[in-house]
Amino acid sequence: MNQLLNLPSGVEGKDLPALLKQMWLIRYFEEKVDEFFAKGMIHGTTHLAVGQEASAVGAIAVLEDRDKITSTHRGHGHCIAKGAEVNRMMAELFGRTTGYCKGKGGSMHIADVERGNLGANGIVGGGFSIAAGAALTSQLKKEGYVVLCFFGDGASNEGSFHEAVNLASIWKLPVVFICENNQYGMSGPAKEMMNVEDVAKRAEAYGIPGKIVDGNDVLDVMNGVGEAVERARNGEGPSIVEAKTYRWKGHSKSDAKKYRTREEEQEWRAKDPIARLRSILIEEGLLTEESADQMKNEAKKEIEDSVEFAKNSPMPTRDDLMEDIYA
Amino acid sequence: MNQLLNLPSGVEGKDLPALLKQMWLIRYFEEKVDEFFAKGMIHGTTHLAVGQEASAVGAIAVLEDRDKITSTHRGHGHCIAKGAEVNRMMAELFGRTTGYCKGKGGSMHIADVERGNLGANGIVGGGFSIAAGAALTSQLKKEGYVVLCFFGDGASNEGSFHEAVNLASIWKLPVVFICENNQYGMSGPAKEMMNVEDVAKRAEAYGIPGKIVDGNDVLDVMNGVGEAVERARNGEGPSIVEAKTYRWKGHSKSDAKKYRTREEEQEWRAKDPIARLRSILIEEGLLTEESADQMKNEAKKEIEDSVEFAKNSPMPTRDDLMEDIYA
Amino acid sequence: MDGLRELTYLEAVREAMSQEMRENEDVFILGEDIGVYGGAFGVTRGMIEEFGPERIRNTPISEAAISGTAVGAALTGMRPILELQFSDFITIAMDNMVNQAAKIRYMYGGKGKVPMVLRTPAGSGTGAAAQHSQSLEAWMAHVPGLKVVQPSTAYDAKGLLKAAIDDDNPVIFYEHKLCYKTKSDVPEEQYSIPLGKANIKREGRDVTIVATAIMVHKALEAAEELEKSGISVEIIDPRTLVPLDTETIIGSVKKTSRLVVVHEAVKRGGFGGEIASIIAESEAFDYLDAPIKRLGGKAVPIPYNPDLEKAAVPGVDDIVLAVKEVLNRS
Amino acid sequence: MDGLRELTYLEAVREAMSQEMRENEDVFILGEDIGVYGGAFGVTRGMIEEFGPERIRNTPISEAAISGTAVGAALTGMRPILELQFSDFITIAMDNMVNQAAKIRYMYGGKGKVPMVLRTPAGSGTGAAAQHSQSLEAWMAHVPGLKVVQPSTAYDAKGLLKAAIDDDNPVIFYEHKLCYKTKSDVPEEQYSIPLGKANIKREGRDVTIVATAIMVHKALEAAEELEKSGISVEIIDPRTLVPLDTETIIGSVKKTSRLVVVHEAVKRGGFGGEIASIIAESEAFDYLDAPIKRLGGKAVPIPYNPDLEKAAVPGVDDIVLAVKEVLNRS
Ligand SMILES: Cc1ncc(C[n+]2csc(CCOP(=O)(O)OP(=O)(O)O)c2C)c(N)n1
Ligand SMILES: Cc1ncc(C[n+]2csc(CCOP(=O)(O)OP(=O)(O)O)c2C)c(N)n1
Ligand SMILES: [Mg+2]
Ligand SMILES: [Mg+2]
Repeated sequence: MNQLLNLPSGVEGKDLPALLKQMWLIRYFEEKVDEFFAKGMIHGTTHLAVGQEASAVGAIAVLEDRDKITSTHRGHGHCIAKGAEVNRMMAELFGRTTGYCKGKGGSMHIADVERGNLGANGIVGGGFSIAAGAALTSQLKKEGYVVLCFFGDGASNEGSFHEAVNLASIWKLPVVFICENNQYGMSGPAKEMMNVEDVAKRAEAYGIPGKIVDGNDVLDVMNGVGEAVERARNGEGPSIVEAKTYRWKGHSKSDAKKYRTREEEQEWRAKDPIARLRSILIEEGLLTEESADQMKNEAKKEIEDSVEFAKNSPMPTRDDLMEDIYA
Repeated sequence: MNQLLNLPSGVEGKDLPALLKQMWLIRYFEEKVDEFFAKGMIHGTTHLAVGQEASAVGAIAVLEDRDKITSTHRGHGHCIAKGAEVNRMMAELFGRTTGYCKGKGGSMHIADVERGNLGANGIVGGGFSIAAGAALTSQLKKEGYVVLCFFGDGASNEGSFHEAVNLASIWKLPVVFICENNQYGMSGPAKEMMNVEDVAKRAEAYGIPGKIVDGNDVLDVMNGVGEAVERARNGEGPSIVEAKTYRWKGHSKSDAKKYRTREEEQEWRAKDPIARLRSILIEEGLLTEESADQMKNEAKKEIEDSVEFAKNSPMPTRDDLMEDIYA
Repeated sequence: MDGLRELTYLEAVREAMSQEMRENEDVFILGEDIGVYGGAFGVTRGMIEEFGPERIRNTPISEAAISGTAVGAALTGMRPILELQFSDFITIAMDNMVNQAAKIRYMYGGKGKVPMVLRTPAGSGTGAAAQHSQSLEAWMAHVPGLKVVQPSTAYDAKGLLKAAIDDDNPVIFYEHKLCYKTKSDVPEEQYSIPLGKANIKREGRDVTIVATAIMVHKALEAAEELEKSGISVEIIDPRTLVPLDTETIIGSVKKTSRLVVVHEAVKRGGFGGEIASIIAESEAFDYLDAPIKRLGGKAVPIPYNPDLEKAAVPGVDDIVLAVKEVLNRS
Repeated sequence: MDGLRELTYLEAVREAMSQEMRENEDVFILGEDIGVYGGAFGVTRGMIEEFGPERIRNTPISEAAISGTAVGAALTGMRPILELQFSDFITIAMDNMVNQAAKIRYMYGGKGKVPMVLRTPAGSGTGAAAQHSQSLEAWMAHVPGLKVVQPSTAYDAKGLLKAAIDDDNPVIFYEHKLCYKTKSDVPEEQYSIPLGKANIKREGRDVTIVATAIMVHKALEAAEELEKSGISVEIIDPRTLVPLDTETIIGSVKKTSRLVVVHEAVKRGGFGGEIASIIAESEAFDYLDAPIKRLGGKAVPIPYNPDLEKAAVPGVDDIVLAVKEVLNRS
């Protein structure tokens, strides 16, 4: 156990191997979706989080079950990390009734309200004030939960960011705004789209803490987000945590990636968050090579099973069209 | 002339007594409008800038004629400082065809496009991106003008602030955002509505300078805004300048002012920007008591004349209703 | 009902909120200057004193954030009432109302609900000019997932607001500024007027007028006037645009064979087109003895000058004329 | 005309912009990812290479700022074209389009002008679900001061876009996503199709269909189908909702005595109500041999599942059925 001394604070008592498993689940889920899109087996659009597994998993790892998240268009990772069933996620992408949204939402709208995932969002910046509102409920009803609001570097240029963070700050709402800064919006480089190096810097405009973490290191993410969550839970108000990371794939399907270089992509691939955690866990004696590989294979299998589940699930019928509009 | 050595930099070559005159014009204009509203002689709504004359006059004093401004709902002062005819302003409030908007706009929409006043705005925060756009024209057409964008402390909590200042910053647009922080929105105290002391602090989120000036000291405003305008004109991009000031009157008609104390009001009245400039100019030998009083009386007379002008001007007819919609 | 008193529309709105807040801890209000200031029109005056700043929440000037905060709070168990100072500012709250509140439940396959009310004063007549005088309810009525309420009287306002707050869906509740001072008898106790139930404000035989908000009052005036010429006018106030009580409207048109639709909103693209078309498509079509007549605002931004302002929207005279026109055709 | 080639609608839009930008230094484009990425749908692909980043301006994800910046630039002498990635995001640009662009000239008493075009892809059919598939043109058509254009073919797109750019007023230019790949013969040289001139896409005797955007194509298909049963359909594409060419529509209905209006936008509160009502109010009313039939999207957020998605909006079958219905009435 004393190997654990090499781990940063904020990860005590967490089942770290389980986090690696989640990361594998995300990776395989995304790879599968990518493949199906390429083959035209899934329609619509999707945004993959390959390469960004650590920020989703690390941030959510420090939450309690009762805590909530709001997610983004690039939300599969958040969803899995918050405990969603990959079967129902995959079924949603296949537009089936067994999907999280009964096939009505698709990739950009997967929500798992019961587990506290208040939903992906097709509107960039759409989650900021919804997260603030959920945090307000926690405060008003003294429910003690914290809300984690995921957003991208690009989203930080939406007015909704400014308004919601300001409001959360003055009301000391229990919300943590976690930026997954993957360096680009769709194609717009963060360094051209804002005149500050770090999104975290913007916290100063609201009198709240802003912190940068290595978004490819799940442990660093846990550490940083953990502090912010604790602060929020203690009634001290919101923070911004910025996880520096990178998306390996294009923004969505059919992205020629002309806005960045192969070299840059390679640099970031070398920082694979999964390989990183894997080697730490092995180093710390929490996993062996074999158990790590086995875990990986299990994850792969689960995703393959989810495809079967999805394919075997029924399609909605036209009778379902007008259901679920009003409560 | 060596008295001038006591004056701050940034005011050289400026006709300072003319500025005092402008401040008197604003003061009397607003007092008159207040009176007419109370009497029900003007309808609709209005927002008076009594007490805030120095920020309008000082900021605009450092502009060249070709420079432009965007104004706010509390815009009479900006308008007068940018050289508008009080006759046509008053006529507008009376809804006459001789008004700046032919009676179609009223207090919240007075514009004087020819003199570079791109207009008041009834939408709080409505001017930010319009100012950025006007600055973009200057940049694209190499016209060399700078745009001064007035806004309130309350407006700085609108998303439009965030988006426009960010955009202006990354494009290095020649625009200066000048905040007239009069401590309140309609009733919301700035210190409760944001978690930072100063709006100027928010400049850091965009990597641009933020500066605080004494909004009741016309010379300090000139100094601060002058630097920002020069910077903008040199292609170095936007700044935020925050002028701390106070509105003496209620937000608009029928404001019981329950959100603030009499004491606070008295404190600020003691900092009357007009009395302040007057005594400096006399001290500096730029005015005598007599010439100062004469100037004040002239201003008063001009406003009274404007009322006559307005009252004697024709009302639009119903035939005018459908004119001026499309160009 | 006992405890009937005359209340203004404004007081009725306030009473509906206060009574609901006493009953239900989940209800709270958020908006700009709704605390000691009492809101832009004084509707919440006195409420912060009773309910405190936690439940009468003054917000920054951030229409996007406050609407989204309401959505998030509603989605997690509260029943927020959002006061938007002028309905024109819905432009800034639009994304949260249209792309979030209205769609969340459907996008999530029937999970989650967004029980919130956005209350907002609409309409012209106060000299507030183009950016503070619009009637934009047609926008919201076009959006699946929202409900849209437009009370015209104090009695309706109280009962409809209770129904709106009790509804599990996002409701846009339009208060016409010129209705605020109108009075009617209002019961002291709480009562609910179902959303989707039109009200016949006046019975008549010769022509049906469907009117909303302040136009109900103008139509009533016009009807008095027309009665002098022996014309009997039936006036229907839909009260809610979504859901719309088509049955009552169709029934009335079948009876009178003539229809005038009148709203203050700009005629072009206004909700009057929907109502007129529903009739033109319905079984009532065969009963029509004259073309349907729509009255609405002119296609012009609301001007400041009071005379122009009046000319921009339908007046009592216009209604009288329209009724006469549809009658001349018979 | 010489230099006629087949172009896609998407290419036609691009060509209209490129030609205009070569002619007029004041025209520039701003929007998200319109540079090397070529825009969300590839419309501006290749343009940054020709015109450079000053005139093909990649913006931050800030729909409020970019719309307002366009307004400010237009007001001071430029002619900006704003690309909004999806028309659903107008919710965020709404204040600048509605409360600023549309009203500035009027509020200023006829001074200043705002010559700008907001181009944006609209409509469903790509599986992008509720927040990326709406048809919200009715909102904009309701706003005095704006013009609203909805081309259905490559030829129209090129000519209407030139007219829109040349117009001195704010124009909302809707491009239907499913039209992007449709082709028609398009002249190489610049040409302008006046805003406010409808186009008869097919002549016929028995029934008039007024259809917009992608529904023009569906109506044409339906007409082919109906022809087999000997039914002769006239199809009118208004091309611009504001200004609307009521004359052509009324003329056609007087000829055919039957009207079906079809758009993809939600029927409730859609612009079809305006068109139907204009006919119901017009001299054509007396020529009608059957109630007017409106087809529009169901009152539901657009679902993701492709089959449900199709079911949410009118299809060729629905149009065929509607035509038969209005004919059975005769
Ligand atoms: C309001 C809005 N504007 C634009 C888009 C189109 N869009 C979808 S994702 C995206 C980029 C978002 O960038 P970022 O926030 O950094 O997230 P990332 O995609 O990098 O995860 C854009 C522009 C949208 N969906 N919503
Ligand atoms: C978008 C919008 N929200 C709200 C209002 C109502 N309103 C008008 S002025 C005002 C206060 C503005 O405060 P601030 O920006 O500090 O300017 P000040 O009035 O203090 O000059 C408010 C809330 C508005 N006109 N526009
Ligand atoms: Mg990003
Ligand atoms: Mg203020």
